[in-house]
Amino acid sequence: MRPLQTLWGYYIRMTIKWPGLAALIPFIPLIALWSFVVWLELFPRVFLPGPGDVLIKAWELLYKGILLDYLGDSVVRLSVGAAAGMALAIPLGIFIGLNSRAHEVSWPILLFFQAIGDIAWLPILLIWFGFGLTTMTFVIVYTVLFPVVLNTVLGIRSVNPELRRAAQSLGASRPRILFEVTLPGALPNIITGLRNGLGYGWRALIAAEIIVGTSGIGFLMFDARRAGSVEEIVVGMIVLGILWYIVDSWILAPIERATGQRWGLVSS
Amino acid sequence: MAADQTTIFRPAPSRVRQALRFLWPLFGLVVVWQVLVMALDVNPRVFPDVPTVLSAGWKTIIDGTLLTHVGASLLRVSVGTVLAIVTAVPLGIAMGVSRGISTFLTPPLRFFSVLAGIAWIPIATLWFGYGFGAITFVIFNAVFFVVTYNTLLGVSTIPMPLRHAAASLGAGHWQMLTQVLLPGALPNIVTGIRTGMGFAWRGLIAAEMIATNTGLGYMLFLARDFYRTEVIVFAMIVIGIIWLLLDRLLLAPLERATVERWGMVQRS
Amino acid sequence: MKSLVLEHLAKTYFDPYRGTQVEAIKDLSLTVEEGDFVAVVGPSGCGKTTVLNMIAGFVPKTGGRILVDDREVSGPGPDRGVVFQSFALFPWKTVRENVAFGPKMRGVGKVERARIADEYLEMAGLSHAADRYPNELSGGMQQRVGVVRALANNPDVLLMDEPFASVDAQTRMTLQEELTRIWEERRPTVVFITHDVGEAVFLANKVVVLARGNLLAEVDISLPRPRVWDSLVHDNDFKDLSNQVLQLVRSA
Amino acid sequence: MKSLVLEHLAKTYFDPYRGTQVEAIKDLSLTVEEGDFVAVVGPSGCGKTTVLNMIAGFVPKTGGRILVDDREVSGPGPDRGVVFQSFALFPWKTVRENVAFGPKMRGVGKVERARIADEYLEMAGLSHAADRYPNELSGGMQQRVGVVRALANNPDVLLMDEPFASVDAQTRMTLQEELTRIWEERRPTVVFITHDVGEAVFLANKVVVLARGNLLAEVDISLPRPRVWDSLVHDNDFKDLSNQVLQLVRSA
Amino acid sequence: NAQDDDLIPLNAGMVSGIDQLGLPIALEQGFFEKHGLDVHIANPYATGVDSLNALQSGEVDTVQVGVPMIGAVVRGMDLVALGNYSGNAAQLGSDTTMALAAAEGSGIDGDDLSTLKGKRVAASFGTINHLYVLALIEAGGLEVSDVNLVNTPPPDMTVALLADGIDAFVGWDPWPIMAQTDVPGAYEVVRGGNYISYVGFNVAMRDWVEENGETIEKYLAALSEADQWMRANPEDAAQVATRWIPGLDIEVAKEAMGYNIQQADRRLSANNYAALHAAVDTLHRLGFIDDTFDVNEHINSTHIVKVMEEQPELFSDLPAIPEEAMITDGYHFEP
Ligand SMILES: Nc1ncnc2c1ncn2[C@@H]1O[C@H](COP(=O)(O)OP(=O)(O)OP(=O)(O)O)[C@@H](O)[C@H]1O
Ligand SMILES: Nc1ncnc2c1ncn2[C@@H]1O[C@H](COP(=O)(O)OP(=O)(O)OP(=O)(O)O)[C@@H](O)[C@H]1O
Ligand SMILES: [Mg+2]
Ligand SMILES: [Mg+2]
Repeated sequence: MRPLQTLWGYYIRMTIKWPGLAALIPFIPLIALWSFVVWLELFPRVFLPGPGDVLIKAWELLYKGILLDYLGDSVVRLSVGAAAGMALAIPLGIFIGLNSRAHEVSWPILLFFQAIGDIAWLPILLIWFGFGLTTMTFVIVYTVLFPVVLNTVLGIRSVNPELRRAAQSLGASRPRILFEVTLPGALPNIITGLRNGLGYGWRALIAAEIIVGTSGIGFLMFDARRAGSVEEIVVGMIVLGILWYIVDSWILAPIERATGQRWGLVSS
Repeated sequence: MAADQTTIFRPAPSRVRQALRFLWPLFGLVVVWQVLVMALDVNPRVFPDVPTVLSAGWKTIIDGTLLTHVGASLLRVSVGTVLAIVTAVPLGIAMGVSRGISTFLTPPLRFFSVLAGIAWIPIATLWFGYGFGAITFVIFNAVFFVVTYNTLLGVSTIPMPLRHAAASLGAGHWQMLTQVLLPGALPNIVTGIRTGMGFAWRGLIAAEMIATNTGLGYMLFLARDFYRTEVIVFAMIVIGIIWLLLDRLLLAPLERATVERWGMVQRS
Repeated sequence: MKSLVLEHLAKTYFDPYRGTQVEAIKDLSLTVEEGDFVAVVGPSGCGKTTVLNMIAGFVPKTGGRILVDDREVSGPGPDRGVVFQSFALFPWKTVRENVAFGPKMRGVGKVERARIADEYLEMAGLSHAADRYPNELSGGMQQRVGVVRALANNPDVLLMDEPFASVDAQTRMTLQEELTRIWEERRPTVVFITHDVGEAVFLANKVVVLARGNLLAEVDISLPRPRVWDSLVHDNDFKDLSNQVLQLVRSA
Repeated sequence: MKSLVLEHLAKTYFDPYRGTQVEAIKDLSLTVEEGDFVAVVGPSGCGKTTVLNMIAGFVPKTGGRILVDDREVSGPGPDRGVVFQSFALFPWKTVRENVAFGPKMRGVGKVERARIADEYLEMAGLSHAADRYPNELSGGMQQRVGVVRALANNPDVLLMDEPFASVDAQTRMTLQEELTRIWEERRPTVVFITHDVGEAVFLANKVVVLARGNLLAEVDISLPRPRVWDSLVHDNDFKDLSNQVLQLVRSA
Repeated sequence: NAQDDDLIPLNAGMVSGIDQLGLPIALEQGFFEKHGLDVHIANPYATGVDSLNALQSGEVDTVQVGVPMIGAVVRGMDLVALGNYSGNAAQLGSDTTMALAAAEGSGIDGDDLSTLKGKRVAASFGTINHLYVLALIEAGGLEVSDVNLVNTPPPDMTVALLADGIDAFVGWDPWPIMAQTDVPGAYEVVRGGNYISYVGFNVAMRDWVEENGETIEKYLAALSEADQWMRANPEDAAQVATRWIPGLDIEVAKEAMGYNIQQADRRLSANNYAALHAAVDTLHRLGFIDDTFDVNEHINSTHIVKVMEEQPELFSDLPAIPEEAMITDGYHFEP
């Protein structure tokens, strides 16, 4: 116990000194474990490639230019889908959160559709919209929608009503109250909703690209898989993970720090 | 002069009326669906009308297959979801309480949160076995991250003085957890579970592509392979209804009896 | 400015979960003249905040009428400024932004509203904290921000719920004198809730005593103005009035 | 019970976003004897709550030492009961459950802790509200719940932050007398923050005046006990001491 | 020979699989241009169903699809089969590209298929390997309910075998081949064996077929030439396969190609009508589809027959179609 504790204390101090390291260190044991399992040959290499194999494959894909091309395609699809999803989900969440009639009408419908996966929709969507960006966007929007709406509604409903009253009696109109009071108050929840929604939107994209895809990271992963190679899957997972890591830690987390945490709504 | 602004207290609506109020938007949806299909004269292969779906559904009810499928799916979803909740809630709380744990776990959490269940299937099969193990993992993976993030948010929005008060009244770690952190984070945990369980059903459909000959996802895929769109739509409806029931019977009452009653969120 | 009339006002809180009810205000009639200063005192839980919330338009009444300048109250509005018992500062705005909120809503320009805010913050002794966020303030500082936020909006009716409860004796006197000055200058109609009987008598033209949801007594305070603490503490009329009100509260 | 020693205590708040810092407590040394009753007064924002929070173990100090019974404070504990300026009631517990929280933590049985809670609620005049949730209470009622919640846990050290600020004059006097009674009975060490100078003098053995993060003065209050308002209001020693403290606060 | 701008544009779709390779080979080897077509191949679809969805949505003019066509036709999609991408016109019974692979110690014996009883066997439901396993079960003298069939996408079959989630699987190449190299102890129980007749057609919507007869003939001719090239150069064809199917190992590709060319026969004969009819019949009997259809309505052999007549050299290396299976204009299949 003791040495572990010292080690832990050392780690904490180090992360405070070099926050950048905090992002890398936790992966070291993971990669070590992975290498170890591969080294033990518990599973045949073809089914569980080692870090080295994956790196080589990644380099190969990068070298051929496929990786970047496909990554570009996926990112475009995701951005379109995420932008459309947010543009739809946040206002919808606000509307439902503010208006109890809208809540009453839409809640059952929302919950009903929430459980019906995008994969179930795909065959029907394909017939409606074809194999293009529209279908992809639809699938992503569909996935982003629910976590963002649910969290936004919660956020709005948990804003202290006294703050809204204060704004009203200081002369704020309804739209002003929305922007000056309700939205900032709901922001921590909205961000968590986005974190969940976009994260899962990313997953939906992969699922969609397997079927709809003609390019993209999901396509890359499963195109190879159809011929029996697992390496591309792992490469794809790592690329996706890193990409999302960047989005979260460079966009969402800073917003979070500058708002909810700074205002003391959320303890850091 | 404005009409009398006085509001008279209305007694809480009866259960039947509540249920009706909840159901009418769904009835509306069914009507819209039927009218659209008839008005646009949609090919049943593209989207079937209401009677076709009902009769297809009726057939599966009579021959008992529906019950088998629903039973199998419910079992898988419950196991995966329960596992995810019992791991995610403590993890979210630990991260919300301890800065060290959160710095250590945030990067891997971020990294893994976008990795879709289907991408895991080949690897999950290796580790957890084909069939139940892999399916459970995919569902777990769908629920885990949302619940973790929402719990984390819930814990960090508990006002510090409440935690202080409990500590100075002698609450130990366990009591702090059960008496303060859990109830305080409850609004967000419920929303997390609500979002997560929605994703669990989606994950299930993806997972039941593999290694099964029962389950709603299996039913859906088989129908897809033989272009039985009405069975696809029926399976989707069944999934939606089951989820609605779960939400109505488990989550909504929990919410009403706790966070709404405590005045932590406004009543809907 | 505006007059304020309460006619047979009543408020019952329902608990839909337990099916119980609390009669917070039973039958309250009260007239406050235009530009008058009324202090409300009464035991904790007697319904003071409830009345204020109804005048402000925050909670629906369950009986009677509320007229502001002969028009029935239908919701909150900037004509009635409110100082909240729980401060209700916007956590996402700095102290200056909180105070400048009202002028901003009226469309006052950026520079001008910063000037207004700074003037009031100066008055409340908070200039040094203008750029902090509310969670970085002490309790009394937060309360003072809440007070000047309402004042800065220059409302016709000013509804104040124990605005100086968390403020130290010295600052409190300053604020009381400032409030008197502002009131004499602009003559808003003020309803001022307090637990400090001396404060009530010092500030008001009339002290209203509430008890268990009913009006117990109205005491006219005819002390000459301008009132300053240094002279009033030794004033016998002041002492007598204070004692009279205190006895009323005790009997409530 | 326990003694309390502050040695060169200091606290600076950092604002990591702006890179600024606020020196809330500069250098504070103070000794509170076992079973003593100390009142702390001082202008709003002078650091009273900060000191209390450090003694309670809620916020880390940035310098000096805090000893409770010769042991350095490392975190919150049930030996030090706290009444919060912002009440800090658990919204998810009824009034009775809030008050019974401390006994519950100690493992007191269900029936016994309900009895304890009801006894204290009776004392605070809140018996009728025992089954309500905090959001259904008035401000003063919430504050009283916060007070009796701390008392019911029977701590060795009682840290109270303006516990009677939102309570009406009458209830306040009752509570002050109750507090005196409890203190005389059990003799906890009390640190009591207030803005009401009369209250400080009435309750305490020693009044500590803080000013801008420093100790300005300590005034010993040697009024005889038991103290009751009815006799003390006309007592000249009481008046003199009150005036002395008031002058100190004003000069702060 | 034709000028670039005279080329007739055509959008074709495929599923990535070794047996579908005739299409990309025709493109790579320039056979389409040679026959006056400008063919664009959409990126390979995941499954036959997806390729049919693409066809329905107008993304492509023609696709290569097998069993999924049956479900679609039953549900009213007006599809017409024009030629084989994989199958055999010369004989009834062709399934060399499929095999049953089993795990070590599973006890399944190729000489005695009744050993399948009680085993967990994976197949991709609704595809040709589903039909194949059903035939194997029948051949073993068993009922369908005697075997525990589970639905599994082909890529997951080998890992399922390794993880001991199944005892055996049926699949098309390269999966049975890969199982033997990747899964220790796995063995091939049965390879082909003419238990069923392969169904794998060049398919298009009827409207389109009616208007593009000439194009179809050019298309089929080019594909037939590609098949011929593939039969003559299996090693090179395997190379092409690794380019079109990323991740495919060259050795596996070579072995799979060896089996594939035995079925690379674009011609249609009565045998192919019978194959489709048998497939429809089986699926209907087992309740997977509600209805049957007349195969004569959904196979249009006119165009391939014309190619066979006008360019016999494209098929000269194939075994001749027996007299009784030959089809002429106005042919009508009678079960
Ligand atoms: N979290 C914080 N971050 C930054 N500054 C703070 C924080 N909390 C308090 N301060 C500052 O520290 C100083 C002392 O605050 P404290 O709350 O101790 O005052 P106080 O004496 O309790 O005042 P009051 O009587 O108004 O409650 C104030 O200037 C305040 O602005
Ligand atoms: N939301 C509510 N639901 C139920 N009862 C309530 C609610 N708000 C207040 N009450 C009850 O109404 C009564 C009057 O409350 P109110 O807040 O008006 O008192 P007050 O006079 O302002 O007291 P204080 O001086 O303590 O602030 C109290 O008994 C209180 O418990
Ligand atoms: Mg009040
Ligand atoms: Mg304080």
